[in-house]
Amino acid sequence: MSNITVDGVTKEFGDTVALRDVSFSVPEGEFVIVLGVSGSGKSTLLRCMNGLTSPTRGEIRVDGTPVKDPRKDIAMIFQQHNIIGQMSAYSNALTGSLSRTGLLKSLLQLQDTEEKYRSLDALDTVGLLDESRQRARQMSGGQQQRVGIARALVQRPNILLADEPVASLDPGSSQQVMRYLRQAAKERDLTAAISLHQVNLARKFGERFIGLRNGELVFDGYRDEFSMDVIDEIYGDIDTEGMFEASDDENADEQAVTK
Amino acid sequence: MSNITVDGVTKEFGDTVALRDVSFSVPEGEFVIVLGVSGSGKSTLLRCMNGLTSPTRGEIRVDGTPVKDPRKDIAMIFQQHNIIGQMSAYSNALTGSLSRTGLLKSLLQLQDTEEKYRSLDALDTVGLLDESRQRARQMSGGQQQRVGIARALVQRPNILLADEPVASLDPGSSQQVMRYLRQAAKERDLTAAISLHQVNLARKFGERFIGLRNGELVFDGYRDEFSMDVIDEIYGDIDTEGMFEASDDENADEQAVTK
Amino acid sequence: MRRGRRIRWLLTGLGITVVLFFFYNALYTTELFQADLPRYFPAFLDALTDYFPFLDFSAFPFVDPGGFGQYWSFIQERNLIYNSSADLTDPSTGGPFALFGVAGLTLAMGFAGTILGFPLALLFGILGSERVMPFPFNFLFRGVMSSIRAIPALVWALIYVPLGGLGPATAVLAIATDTVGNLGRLYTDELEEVEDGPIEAMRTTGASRPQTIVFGMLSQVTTPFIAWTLYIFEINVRIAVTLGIIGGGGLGLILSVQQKLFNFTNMMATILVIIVLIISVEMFSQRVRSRLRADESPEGLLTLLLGFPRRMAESLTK
Amino acid sequence: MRRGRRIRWLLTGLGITVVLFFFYNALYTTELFQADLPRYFPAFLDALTDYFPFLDFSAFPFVDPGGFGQYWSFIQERNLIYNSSADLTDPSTGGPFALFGVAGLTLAMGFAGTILGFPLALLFGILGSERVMPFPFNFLFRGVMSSIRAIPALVWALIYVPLGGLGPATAVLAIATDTVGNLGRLYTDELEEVEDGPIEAMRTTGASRPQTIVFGMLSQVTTPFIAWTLYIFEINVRIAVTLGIIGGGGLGLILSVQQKLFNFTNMMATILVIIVLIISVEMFSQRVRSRLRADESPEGLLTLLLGFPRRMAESLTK
Amino acid sequence: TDGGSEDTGGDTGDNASGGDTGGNETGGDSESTGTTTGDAEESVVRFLLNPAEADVAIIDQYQPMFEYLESEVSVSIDPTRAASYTATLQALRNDQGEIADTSPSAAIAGKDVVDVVGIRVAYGAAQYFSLITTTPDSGISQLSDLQGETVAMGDVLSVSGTLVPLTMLQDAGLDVGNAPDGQAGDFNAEYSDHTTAREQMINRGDVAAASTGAFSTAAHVPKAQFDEMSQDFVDISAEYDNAGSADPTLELLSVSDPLPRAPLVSRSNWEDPVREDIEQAILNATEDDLSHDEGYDGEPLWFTGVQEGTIDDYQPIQKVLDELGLEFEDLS
Ligand SMILES: Nc1ncnc2c1ncn2[C@@H]1O[C@H](COP(=O)(O)OP(=O)(O)OP(=O)(O)O)[C@@H](O)[C@H]1O
Ligand SMILES: Nc1ncnc2c1ncn2[C@@H]1O[C@H](COP(=O)(O)OP(=O)(O)OP(=O)(O)O)[C@@H](O)[C@H]1O
Ligand SMILES: [Mg+2]
Ligand SMILES: [Mg+2]
Ligand SMILES: O=P([O-])([O-])[O-]
Repeated sequence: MSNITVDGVTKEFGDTVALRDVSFSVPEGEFVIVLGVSGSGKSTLLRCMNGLTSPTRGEIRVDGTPVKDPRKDIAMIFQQHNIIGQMSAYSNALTGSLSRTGLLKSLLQLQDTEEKYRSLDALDTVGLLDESRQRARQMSGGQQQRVGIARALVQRPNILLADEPVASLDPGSSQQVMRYLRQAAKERDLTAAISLHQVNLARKFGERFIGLRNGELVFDGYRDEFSMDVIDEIYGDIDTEGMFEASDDENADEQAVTK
Repeated sequence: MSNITVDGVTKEFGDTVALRDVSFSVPEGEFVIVLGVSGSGKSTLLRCMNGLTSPTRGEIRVDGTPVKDPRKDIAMIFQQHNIIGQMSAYSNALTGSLSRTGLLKSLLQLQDTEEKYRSLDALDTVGLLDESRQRARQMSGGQQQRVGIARALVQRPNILLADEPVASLDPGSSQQVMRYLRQAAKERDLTAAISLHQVNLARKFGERFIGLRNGELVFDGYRDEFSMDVIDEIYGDIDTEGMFEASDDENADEQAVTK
Repeated sequence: MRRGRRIRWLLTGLGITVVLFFFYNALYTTELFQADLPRYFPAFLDALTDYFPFLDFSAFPFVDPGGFGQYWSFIQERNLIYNSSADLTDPSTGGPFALFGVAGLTLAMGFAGTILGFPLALLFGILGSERVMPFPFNFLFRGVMSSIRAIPALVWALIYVPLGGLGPATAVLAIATDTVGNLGRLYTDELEEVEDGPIEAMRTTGASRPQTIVFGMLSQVTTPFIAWTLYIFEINVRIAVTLGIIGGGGLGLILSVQQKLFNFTNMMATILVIIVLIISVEMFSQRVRSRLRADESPEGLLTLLLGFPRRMAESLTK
Repeated sequence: MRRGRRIRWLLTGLGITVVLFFFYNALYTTELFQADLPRYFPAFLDALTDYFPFLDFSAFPFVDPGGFGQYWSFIQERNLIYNSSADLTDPSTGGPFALFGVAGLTLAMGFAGTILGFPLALLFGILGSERVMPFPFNFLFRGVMSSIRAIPALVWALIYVPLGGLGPATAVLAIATDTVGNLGRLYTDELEEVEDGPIEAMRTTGASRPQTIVFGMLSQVTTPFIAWTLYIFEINVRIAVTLGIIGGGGLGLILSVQQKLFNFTNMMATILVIIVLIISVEMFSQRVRSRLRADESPEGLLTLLLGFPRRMAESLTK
Repeated sequence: TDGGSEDTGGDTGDNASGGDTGGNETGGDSESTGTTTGDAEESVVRFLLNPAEADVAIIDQYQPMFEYLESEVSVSIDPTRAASYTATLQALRNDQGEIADTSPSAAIAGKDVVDVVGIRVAYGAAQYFSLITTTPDSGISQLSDLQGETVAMGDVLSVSGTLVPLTMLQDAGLDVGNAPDGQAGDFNAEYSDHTTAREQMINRGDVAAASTGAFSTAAHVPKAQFDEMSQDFVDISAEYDNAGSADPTLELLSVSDPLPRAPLVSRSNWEDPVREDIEQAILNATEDDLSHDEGYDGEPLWFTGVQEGTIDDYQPIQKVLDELGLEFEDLS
């Protein structure tokens, strides 16, 4: 569990300003959703937060120390899941422990038994224990994304970042993946920041919301402040149809989806 | 100008029945639109009409003679335009005259001057005279489709068939291509059969309509009989949204689009 | 428009003229013009009837089945393709390769060269990739691979003669060197197409740089790497035949001696064995590669390997 | 789960063991084990200082620039890469190829072989395609191409010896034959990927069958066909070097004679010329191919061709 | 006829200072051969040379012979370096040459298409020898010790480098198996050429012996060993005088019986009035005729004269081939 401070971050790619002086801070254990249309800077923000990209100006601090490079205490989940298709779900989960294992041991899969149990445990958390020996490439999109989550959990991070983790999934799988994410964050006391573009999913799972538009922070607030006006602010006048997705029957028991 | 008789045509692919005992006849000079959802048999019908596919049962006659093989008096326009990307628009148009030129002459582009003028004329008809030397591959989708029409015109057919000629085009280009098609058919006295899946386009340009559903003829009639009920009959209960496309400003002067 | 066409015609004509001009000069330079081929044609036809003893122009149907027997007796007598007295378990007599007689030696040359060249090919291939080695340095490795490829395997064999004389061992070293250049280059090219995603993912887990390379990059390319290695193995067996001709041993050597003895029937028998060997290797490698593409489990591959001799026999007999 | 892992380990282990077993046997068969390589190493090092006369281990910095002069004087003296007295217009002296001296002969061999093999490669390539030739017959042509490819170019050269002795002319014939098999196969493969659409479109215009094949099929593949032809040209120049070694003339012959003379410095000078020749051809062919892919107009290609010597000079001098 | 030979020589051909290369088959060098083609009356006689030992500028080496023939008979000699013995015979068979200096085995191989003009004589001998040698520290003292060892030999079909030595080993009780183009039963044969074979034996510990022509290795063997081993060698061999003059010293294992030296042959179906004159001139050549002028620093011609001979003189070679089960196919 760590806190995150985003302090006056600006990121320019040549002439494009992807982020413009964005500042906010996230206390320990909060579940933050980052919203914005395509190109608003969501990915850039998350990549700055885990050190894959460094800001042009400003800095990001985790528990007070600036983030310069990818760190083992910050785990990331990607839209294209980026798991290794060749390997089994189990081996993929196990790569989460690479930072605690030497090269040779990791090559021969001679990790400590503890790590192996941790991987199985993480696969159990995302409901894939039975498929653990299946090759990742042969799994469905939703399953692959869950393997990505398992990998992030095995990493034992303090912070969990996820960039549009459900963008390429069908509605059913999206719900499922979001549920696993929130559950994992809660159980393991993780500070989490997740970017999404489906407003209904955001409303359903989010606690706190960060709205970006053209690289600028246009909203920062909690569930009760997250009104229809805010959505208009973030998304402009464009037709919001399609950003809401059909909810499944199965989650009728969960909180109602606002449309 | 020729008349077409479709006489009890059934076409089976293995277990799939693509056309089931379809009969109708088209008098000389009529502009017919074939409608139906995906898989209803539109392409199969048109391919049977020009001899690319032969029916399992029944036959198709043009001016009384059965169609067995592709014939030079029946021209076809394809959804994927099927023009030759390597060659210029002009050379593509010129291939329409292949049936009247020997192999060697056509290889060396030594066609009669008459044919060459005819090609330029056809490119003029579809508004591409200025782009005639451009390589087809470098043209936009709409332009390529118009090159395909020019090729069909150079062929000097009596019958013009077109299989979803605008399916891969944006609304603006679709309107334009349909306009060129109807104009060419009118000017050159061609009997034409065009399959479409946009109902609004069909209503805008069609004279007579053939409706297919599951390979069966479910409608055959003229503009005044083509009601909303008929559309339901052809498309079933499915949501017709998307089958209507936004009309452009430029055709505000043409007849209103019914939505 | 008219002008455009004329320029086009002119350029096409010019292009054709230039190619024909060079062709004419090349024919002259290589003495094909001076060679008066028709005059030697009778000699070649003579040789043809030696090459194909089953052709018998004296009597209809011009085929004398006994001719095939001549091929077979040479193949059998010299154990070209099968050695019944091979001891599979004793490497000093060639082990399993000896089972295939002389063809086995050629096969062994291609195989040993491939495996011997593999580690360096892998190393150079990886270090030639810009993602592993920063820009100016990776070109060092690419340059070495390019130079190696620019030198044909036969030339490598000549370079190595001071090391091991001219024999199967030299041939293997030459093939191995060639493999470093060719296979390494294929590896580098493959690595250029690797996706960034998994690499970034490994970085975010806090993996070390070597771990990132192994898990993020190499794991993406194991299948294509195996496929390329098989492809190079195929090519290396061909090279082994060629190196045999200049003294490397195996089928190539037999071929060259029979050629020097003007024994064209035996020569053609050897060529037939070469064809069978190379087409078998090709079939084997293509099968494995298509299985790999189809994403088979390793168990499936094993079955394939074990089942190969049977299928080969089937396809040869039918 | 435990069992699954164990089986996997077992299979991986088994696979590695099998490969190592064959590798061990192959090394034995090819006599690399028996050859006590380290013991000949001094001899090889000796040869190395001959190969590289600019290495001078007696004094720091171990490089004697005069050594490069030895290469250059041999290259110049024997006109390996440039012949100042060449008469560009007189084909009997080799025409433009003579300008490049001995390298020009090797280049001419590769070029003539490619152009000579091209028409048959095209014919066989087209007739091997299922869309042109119905099923059982197209396999006739594919089979011929496969057999041709199974026989290395060097073996083809030996087969043709009765026709023209062993010289550049025979080498060209061998290269041409090899081209029919290799290029033809590439053509067939390319034709398999042709789209049906334009073919059907040509049929509907009422075109004759040959017209349909030319306009509907071949027009789709002209660019890849040219690219493949250039690629094979590249390979053929390499083969020309190899064929030279067994007597075909050009750089290969010089190389083999210098090797037999134990004149390793001259041998290495020749190898340097081979590297320059082959890398130039490769660069040329790759440039043209990448331009073709970028869909340039023919005018652009011409500029490229004409500009090549200048660019080559630039890249060699910098 | 062969239009390109004079001119193409320029870009690929030989040069006085390098070794011989014969850049291409027809490549004589116009400067050094000095052939005169000016006189249209003269017939051109194509003289094929063999690459017996590559380390010699062979066309320069034969220069005195050509000049002598051109002065004796009104012909112009067109020298051509063939790529191999096989190529020489193929060329003669295809009417691409008239006279050739070739190997003893080629006399047998080409008996259907060529006639033997004469046998080369060097320092009075029309015979030469083949040697099998070893290094002093090899522990090999007789041929039968070579069981299981590696022997470096000459080119696969070289008479003195490979074929005769194989029969010597066979006579010593070793199984030669399918050699020269396959595995020998009792030892391991490696083929290259005379010089390489000797060098390999000297440099490589695992090469126990080398078989070469005496012309290549005799200088490394002390006279005393020949005295002991072969009286024929002492009596006949041209190399005996120089024996033991080179380093390192090698140990002699065996000396062959005398072998007929290489023949000069002419194409059987060569019909030209000058044929007889040329053949006669060849047989009449004296040592003086075949010597180089002062100032020539290349290899002298390997022979000093040509002795009349016929195919029958090559029976010993035929015997060797028979013993090894090798058979040249009919070339006619
Ligand atoms: N590597 C880069 N180089 C140049 N421009 C970039 C780069 N990455 C992002 N950009 C630009 O920065 C802006 C913000 O991009 P970003 O990917 O952060 O948006 P996003 O909100 O994640 O959009 P999406 O929903 O499409 O993923 C865009 O204009 C994009 O084009
Ligand atoms: N060559 C073929 N082989 C097998 N089945 C075919 C073939 N062509 C068409 N079909 C089947 O016949 C039926 C009718 O297909 P057809 O292409 O005519 O429909 P369509 O109305 O043109 O549809 P779309 O709008 O998708 O083009 C479909 O079920 C299709 O799967
Ligand atoms: Mg993004
Ligand atoms: Mg269709
Ligand atoms: O001339 P040789 O055959 O003895 O090498």
